[in-house]
Amino acid sequence: QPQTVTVVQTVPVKETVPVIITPTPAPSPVVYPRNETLYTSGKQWGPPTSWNPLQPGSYAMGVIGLCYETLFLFDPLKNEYIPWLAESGQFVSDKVYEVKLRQGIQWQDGQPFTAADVVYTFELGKLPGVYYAGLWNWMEKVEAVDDYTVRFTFKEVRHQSWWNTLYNTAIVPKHAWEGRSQEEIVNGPNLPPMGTGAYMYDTHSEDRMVWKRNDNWWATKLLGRSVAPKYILDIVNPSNNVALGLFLKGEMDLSNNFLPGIATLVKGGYGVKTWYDDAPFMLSANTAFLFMNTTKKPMDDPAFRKAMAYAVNVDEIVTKVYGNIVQKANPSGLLPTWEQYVDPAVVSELGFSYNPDQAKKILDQAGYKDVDGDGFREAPDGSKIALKIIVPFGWTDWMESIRVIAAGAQAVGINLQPDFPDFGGYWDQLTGGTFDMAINNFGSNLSDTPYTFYAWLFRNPIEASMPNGNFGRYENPEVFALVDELDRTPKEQMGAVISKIQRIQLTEMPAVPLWYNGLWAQWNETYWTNWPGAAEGLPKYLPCTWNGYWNMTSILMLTELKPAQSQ
Amino acid sequence: MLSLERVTKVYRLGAFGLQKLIAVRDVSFEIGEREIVSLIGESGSGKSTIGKLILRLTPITSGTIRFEGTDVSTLNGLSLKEYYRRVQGVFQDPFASFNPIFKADRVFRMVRDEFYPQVGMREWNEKVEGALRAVGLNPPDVLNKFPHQLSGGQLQRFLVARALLLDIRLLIADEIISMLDASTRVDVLNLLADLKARGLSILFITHDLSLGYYISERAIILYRGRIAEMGPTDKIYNRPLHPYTEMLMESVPRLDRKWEEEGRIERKAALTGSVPGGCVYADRCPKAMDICTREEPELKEAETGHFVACWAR
Amino acid sequence: MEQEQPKKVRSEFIFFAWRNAKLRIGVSILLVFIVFAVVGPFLVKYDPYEYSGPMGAPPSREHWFGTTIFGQDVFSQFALGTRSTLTVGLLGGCIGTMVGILVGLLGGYRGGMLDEFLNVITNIILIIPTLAVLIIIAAYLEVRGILTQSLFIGLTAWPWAARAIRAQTFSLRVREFVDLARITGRSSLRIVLTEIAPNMMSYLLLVFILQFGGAVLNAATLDFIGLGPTKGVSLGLIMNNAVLWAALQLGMWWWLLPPGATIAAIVGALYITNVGLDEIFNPKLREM
Amino acid sequence: MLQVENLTVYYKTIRGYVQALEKATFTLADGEIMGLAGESGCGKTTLGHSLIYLRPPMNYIGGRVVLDGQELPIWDMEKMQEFRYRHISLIPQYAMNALNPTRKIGKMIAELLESRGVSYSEILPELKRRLDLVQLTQDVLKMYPIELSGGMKQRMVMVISTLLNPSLLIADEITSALDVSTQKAVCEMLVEFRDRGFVKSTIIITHDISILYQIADSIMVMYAGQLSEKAPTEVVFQDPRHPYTRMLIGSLPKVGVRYQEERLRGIPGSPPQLLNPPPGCRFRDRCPVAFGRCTEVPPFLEISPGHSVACWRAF
Amino acid sequence: MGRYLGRKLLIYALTFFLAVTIDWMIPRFMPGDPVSLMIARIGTRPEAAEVLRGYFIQAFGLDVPLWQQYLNFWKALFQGDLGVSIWLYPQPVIKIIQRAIPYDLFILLPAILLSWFAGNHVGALAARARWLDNTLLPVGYLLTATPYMWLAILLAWSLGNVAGVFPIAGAYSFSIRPHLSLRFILDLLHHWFLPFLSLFLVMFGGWAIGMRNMIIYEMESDYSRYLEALGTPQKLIRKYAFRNAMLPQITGLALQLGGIVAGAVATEVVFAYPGIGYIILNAVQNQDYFLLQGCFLFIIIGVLLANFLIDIVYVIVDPRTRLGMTGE
Ligand SMILES: Nc1ncnc2c1ncn2[C@@H]1O[C@H](COP(=O)(O)OP(=O)(O)OP(=O)(O)O)[C@@H](O)[C@H]1O
Ligand SMILES: Nc1ncnc2c1ncn2[C@@H]1O[C@H](COP(=O)(O)OP(=O)(O)OP(=O)(O)O)[C@@H](O)[C@H]1O
Ligand SMILES: [Mg+2]
Ligand SMILES: [Mg+2]
Repeated sequence: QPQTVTVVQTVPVKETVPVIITPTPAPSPVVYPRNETLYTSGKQWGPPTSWNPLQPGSYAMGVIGLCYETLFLFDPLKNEYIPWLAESGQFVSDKVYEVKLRQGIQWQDGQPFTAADVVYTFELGKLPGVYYAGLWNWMEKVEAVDDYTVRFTFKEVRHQSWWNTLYNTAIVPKHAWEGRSQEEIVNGPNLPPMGTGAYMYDTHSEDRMVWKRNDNWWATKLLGRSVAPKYILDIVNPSNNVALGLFLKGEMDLSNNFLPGIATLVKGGYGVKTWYDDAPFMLSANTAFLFMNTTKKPMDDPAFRKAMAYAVNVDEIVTKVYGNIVQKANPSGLLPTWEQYVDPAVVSELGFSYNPDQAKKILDQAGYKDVDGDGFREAPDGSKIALKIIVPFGWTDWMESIRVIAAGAQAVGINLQPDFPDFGGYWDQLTGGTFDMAINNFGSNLSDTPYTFYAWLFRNPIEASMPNGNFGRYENPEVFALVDELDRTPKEQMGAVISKIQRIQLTEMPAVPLWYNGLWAQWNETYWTNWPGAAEGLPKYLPCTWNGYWNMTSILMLTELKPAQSQ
Repeated sequence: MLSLERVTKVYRLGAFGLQKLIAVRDVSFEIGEREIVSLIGESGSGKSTIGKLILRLTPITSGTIRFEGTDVSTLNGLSLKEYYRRVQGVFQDPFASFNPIFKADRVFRMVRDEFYPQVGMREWNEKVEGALRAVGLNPPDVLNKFPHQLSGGQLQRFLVARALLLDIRLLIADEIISMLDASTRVDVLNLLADLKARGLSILFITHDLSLGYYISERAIILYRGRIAEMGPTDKIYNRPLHPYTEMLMESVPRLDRKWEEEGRIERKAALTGSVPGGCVYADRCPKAMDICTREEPELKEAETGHFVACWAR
Repeated sequence: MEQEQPKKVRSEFIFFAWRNAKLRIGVSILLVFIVFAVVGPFLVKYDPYEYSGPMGAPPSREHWFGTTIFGQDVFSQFALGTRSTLTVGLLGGCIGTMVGILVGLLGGYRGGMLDEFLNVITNIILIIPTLAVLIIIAAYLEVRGILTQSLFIGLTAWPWAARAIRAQTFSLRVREFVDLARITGRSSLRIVLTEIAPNMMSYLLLVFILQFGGAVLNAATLDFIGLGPTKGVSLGLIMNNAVLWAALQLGMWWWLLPPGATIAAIVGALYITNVGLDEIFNPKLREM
Repeated sequence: MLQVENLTVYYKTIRGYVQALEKATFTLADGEIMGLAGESGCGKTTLGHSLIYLRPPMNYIGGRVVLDGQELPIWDMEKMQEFRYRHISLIPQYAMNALNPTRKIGKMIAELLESRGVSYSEILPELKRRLDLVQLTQDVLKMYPIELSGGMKQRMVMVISTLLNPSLLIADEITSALDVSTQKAVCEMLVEFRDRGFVKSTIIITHDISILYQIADSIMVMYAGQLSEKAPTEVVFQDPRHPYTRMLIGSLPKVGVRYQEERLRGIPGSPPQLLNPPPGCRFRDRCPVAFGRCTEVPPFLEISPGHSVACWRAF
Repeated sequence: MGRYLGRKLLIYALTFFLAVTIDWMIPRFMPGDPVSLMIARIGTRPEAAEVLRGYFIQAFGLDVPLWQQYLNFWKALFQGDLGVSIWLYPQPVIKIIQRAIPYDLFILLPAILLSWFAGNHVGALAARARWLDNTLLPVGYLLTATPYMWLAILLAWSLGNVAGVFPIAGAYSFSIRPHLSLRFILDLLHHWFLPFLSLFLVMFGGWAIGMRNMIIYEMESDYSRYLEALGTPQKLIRKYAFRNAMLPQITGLALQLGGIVAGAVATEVVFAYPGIGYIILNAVQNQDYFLLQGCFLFIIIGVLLANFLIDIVYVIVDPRTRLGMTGE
């Protein structure tokens, strides 16, 4: 339904601050001019239904990033935090962190943005159902020192979690939210959203979300940055098939969909651009792992798991299944942006690559031999091995991948069969620990810190249901302690801890890193130019509309865009 | 031999049997040894229903039917089979009585399968041929043929022969000649008469009075599920007591007398639905009196062996 | 009626069958596909999922129907898919027809409360959208094979058949030969099986054909929305894959067109056969 | 006045022609009610239908039909159109199902008449009169056929079929499905219709000869596609000349006759098939008096005024 | 007639009850624990997961015994509450459906009615015109035999992508805001056409064939022959035959409704048309059984209602039912 936002507010005159212009948005046009509109797609998989930044699983495209903003941005390419709503932040003592806010930032309704908003936002974490509720396990209090200074006091400093929270938590306006019930805050759709960001809610419908430029955006005044597109129209993802159709018809400028056959499209004169001009075309966004259920035989045997690592022909997956748009993963599984944390010594000593002979050798040594001559090895105790590897039915790229993996395993004598339960079944097996082997990548996403990656990979404690990582239920107090330690370690000192983790990881091989999924992004230059890219002279910001990416510099990408025809 | 006592049949129609249709009501009569009884009535009067009740083809609603003293409704399994060994039926449409996709003599095989599995094939075939000859058929002419290759009369005789294979005492013949040509009709009628001579009783269901008269000793006139009149055939034909019987007698196309000229078309047409509680014939009856619309007449013996249900008598 | 030999009845059927162009065309098309489903998989040179050729290659001597975006041989998939699609149709059709026959015969013959009860069930299943039921069942079974798919397609498709068969049974039940069998002391089951069912053979054949076609289409729809068999190949799955990988946009028409066209041809042929048979069984529709 | 000469009509089947009507020649006088009797399958319906409605698989083979001095183009479905209903009409064997089940009867009649260019409103008074005559209330016009009983439908069809006062009415087995009292009423109405001049002449097809005895002026007997005998009713009963007629009459039970007293006799044997029937008289095989001549087809000859017969023995 | 409708109502009530019960079982007995899915999707850090789990279990009302959940479900149902979607958390299911329904009606109603209407008329024409019979019928068979989605994809690709005549996604142009103007309405129709056409074509064939066969039967029926014998022009006979043949087609329509839903799913998916079908697919793919449950409930209600309407219409047009003569 179209909704015209007419927020007419009488702003209480504060001291001598000049009365702020009430933004009475000009009535939206009936037709969005093509050359002023950026068409995107790829984040939204269903009708936009929530504009509540406290609902990270469901909020509409751009709610955090375009509308609500965070204190910092994180630039994964440079691996640095960019002060955003905050001007700076630092530990003033062991357990106290102080953030200085920029002055002159206004909410979209014209109200000034102050420390009270920040305090209010973090206090919300005390409500059940708010996703950062866990923060208060180790944070003691948050207080406004003055209008532009916020002080956080911790019971225990978790450096990695803290930084992650800092650049991920969208600040909400206290004055607009204060009167709301708890239910509304946690579960309300929050329509229309009202933040500090560059874009304001314009309209939405079943298949689109439209943002309109906030012409009073603070960054224009304070940082001299402005966003070019007057409208951002995000198209709800139809099927890949339709998305590709729309994209090729020029009805989409930026697509963050997984589009099949992208190599053909980039090279075939369709005018399709990607980050790299050549394979792998895309930046990497997460790591796909082969999880093995370490509570089951023979996956409880590190030697067996190691052999599996050697048996998987990832190259074939990369070239055949993905047509080279993904990259083979580093044995550590760390994304390229975290390359600095890879300990080359450990990897060269313990790393693996596709080598069936090596796999056979390991299996032979560990006592896995084909005793009964059926072509498959039996366990050292003589019992038969018959394993299944699962991915959700319909996830065709994964389906193809496990066919390759199963073939590789069979080639070294492991009876591994691909199986494709429906997602529900897959999910139950995966989280319930009843599977044999499975592929998953849900929590290995790009972030500011490899801690999120390890916290997922070695998620603990092991519980009945494991929805957030460590699906193989690999239990090792030593590595769990190291991951916890990593959380408490400041960025500069992480290397040593990670190196220890990597050593255990590569020795024990609880899960095999397979490939890096791409940060699917393709665009064309018909209406907008100066897209980022690997090539010399192009902006180096992430071109991505997914959740959590606007504050990983995608918003800056917008400030670099230029209309194609304006010159 | 066979006796019906206040037999009533209600068909349930409509959703979950909410609607009722009384097809036969309080019918009592008997069939003695070696007796041919005609059951006569217009279409829908419940003749076939009575036949079906006797043959246990449809469950009885109330009342009892006894065959040689045993309540027929208590029969099941083997005893029912024994009953069918004694009581058999032949139906109106000879063509519909045979499964069109099988050969006609399958009906004999079915009898053997069910009743005489121990009898050897040759012996059985001889028995069948005997029965066929008994009904006036030449076995080689009719065996091994499909129903459509045989004439209606032949088929009807087939069915009688089939009944003869069993040790039957009573034959229910439901309008067995109405579908036949005039010439074939007679043959089947004569056959029935001969059967009686062989010791059978027959319930002869028909709507044609002249046919009923031709072969039966006693006749029962049925009107809308009730017995209107019952008695020796000659009495009913020659001195009908019930106005309905009278009307029927007048309507029969006779070959010796033409229909009364002046009576033409003046009769009242049947209306649907009579007065509840009264005589069912009251709305058509030229002699209807007050009481007729109020109370239903009981079947009374007007003279020995001659019963009638009419207030006017 | 004229005297005729039983052989002539059969020959009359064949005569009309042969004269009936619809039947000729329908049956020939079906035969072609059935033969293909039987023989095709033996002509296959590659495993359907093996990366046996160049990626997304058009039809060639090596790969008759080209290859998929991954370089799998479309012909191999197609041959196996045709087989399983026909299997689903056959099995699903059989099951649907069987259940329909069972329910229809039982209700129609026994009548009374049993009939009322079966009737209500039939109505309910008739009214509940099949797809909804299928989606639920399909999603419930984590792992599905061609057989399970046939099973539940068959189990949801029977109501109209049951209804039709019930009506037929009803009219046959009051036929006198049934009464005759009853007074011969035959058991109900035998009567239904030996007296009533044989008389509906032509009708059952028509029902089966329609169920067959329906099952094929239902299976294709399920496959397409991702609830197809999780194992094996079927024409619907090939289409599903082709669409997921944007075969048409990327110019790989050879991946999408054959399976859809084949389904249309098989089901169309079934329908045409059905009408042809109808014309033969039904003297009223016969053309002289 | 209807004159039929050598009318031959076959059914075309895949195995050849069913010779259902062979060289039928007869005349029907104005005001005459003629009964057409014969065994089932002998071609009665075929004869009746061929006069009005000859359509495949019926095939016109030859012969002439003249009605009131005008030759009927019975072989031409289109040309026959103007004669149907107006000059020649039919009460079909299936009268019970002859009315469109989803149309109110009055409406159907109106549409039927308008389609034949007759004004319904003009004919309505007459229609009502005739309904009265057959003892149907005028309400039936507002009813659906399903609301009428079999006898009522039968009468309704009678009224409809004769509404335009055709010269010839063909009534095909209209009494077979009725019980005696209704039978009688319907038959009497047929006579009434003739008496009142609604129809000039009538052919009543039935296999129930005793009914014909009641109402027909003349009776024509058919056997296996051929005419056997036609004579005034009395003559047929008193002095049948064709052996088949004789045997047929002989097999009729009379009220008051019981088998103990007078045993009736049927006709042994069965009629020949009409697909490639044997040459000559078709009754030959069953005829007790057959002789050598019978291998030739006997002509249907008038042996006395109004009495024709096709039997070598009768000439 | 009252009895007839009463019986029908009873069956509908029973159907509804049973269907709703089955429907209720969907989210509870399907694989794929919705709560753990939600948590996984939020991808929260470990410490919050437990809190959230408890929260969601309560939010979805899964913390009471099953029978209680069942009763609650009925209670909520009568208050128009179908629970909360998982996929589109925290959107109430009913709202999602409400927004999608108009699109479905927009496509389905015209497609069903027009195909029925056109199919019946063309079928009736084919029954008497040989050339039409010989050309149109094979096409009709092929159309009904075509898998919905395959036809839809071909249409979208050929007319949308290659020819570029029609848009391939959405209910109206992405560049347009819904408002009342000719331009918008035209745009709406422009987007509507292909999905409509794909459904129309497939259904059309079925109706045409059915009608043709029915008419041929009717033209052979006794009343037609009687009218013919009375010299009635073909026009009137055809009119009657058409009317009477229409009756089974009406019942056919009722029987078809359930099946049409399937077509709608496939079509909406192919054309990314934001109706229920599209939502169903997404609900299936996202294990959102609450949403699935809601959608099915709506479909069931819709089909039941439509069936009931058709029943009433049937009673009105067919005197036979009115007299309780037909069993069904
Ligand atoms: N199976 C049945 N279900 C419901 N009603 C029935 C059934 N069989 C018969 N009837 C009804 O019962 C009444 C008596 O039917 P029955 O067949 O006994 O009449 P009948 O005297 O044999 O008539 P007919 O001369 O037409 O054979 C009729 O009104 C008929 O409609
Ligand atoms: N459509 C047809 N096709 C082939 N033969 C037919 C057809 N209709 C009738 N016949 C044959 O033509 C012959 C005469 O049939 P017709 O219907 O005229 O007999 P009928 O004397 O009216 O018999 P009934 O008393 O049974 O109505 C029969 O042998 C019949 O088998
Ligand atoms: Mg009867
Ligand atoms: Mg006839």
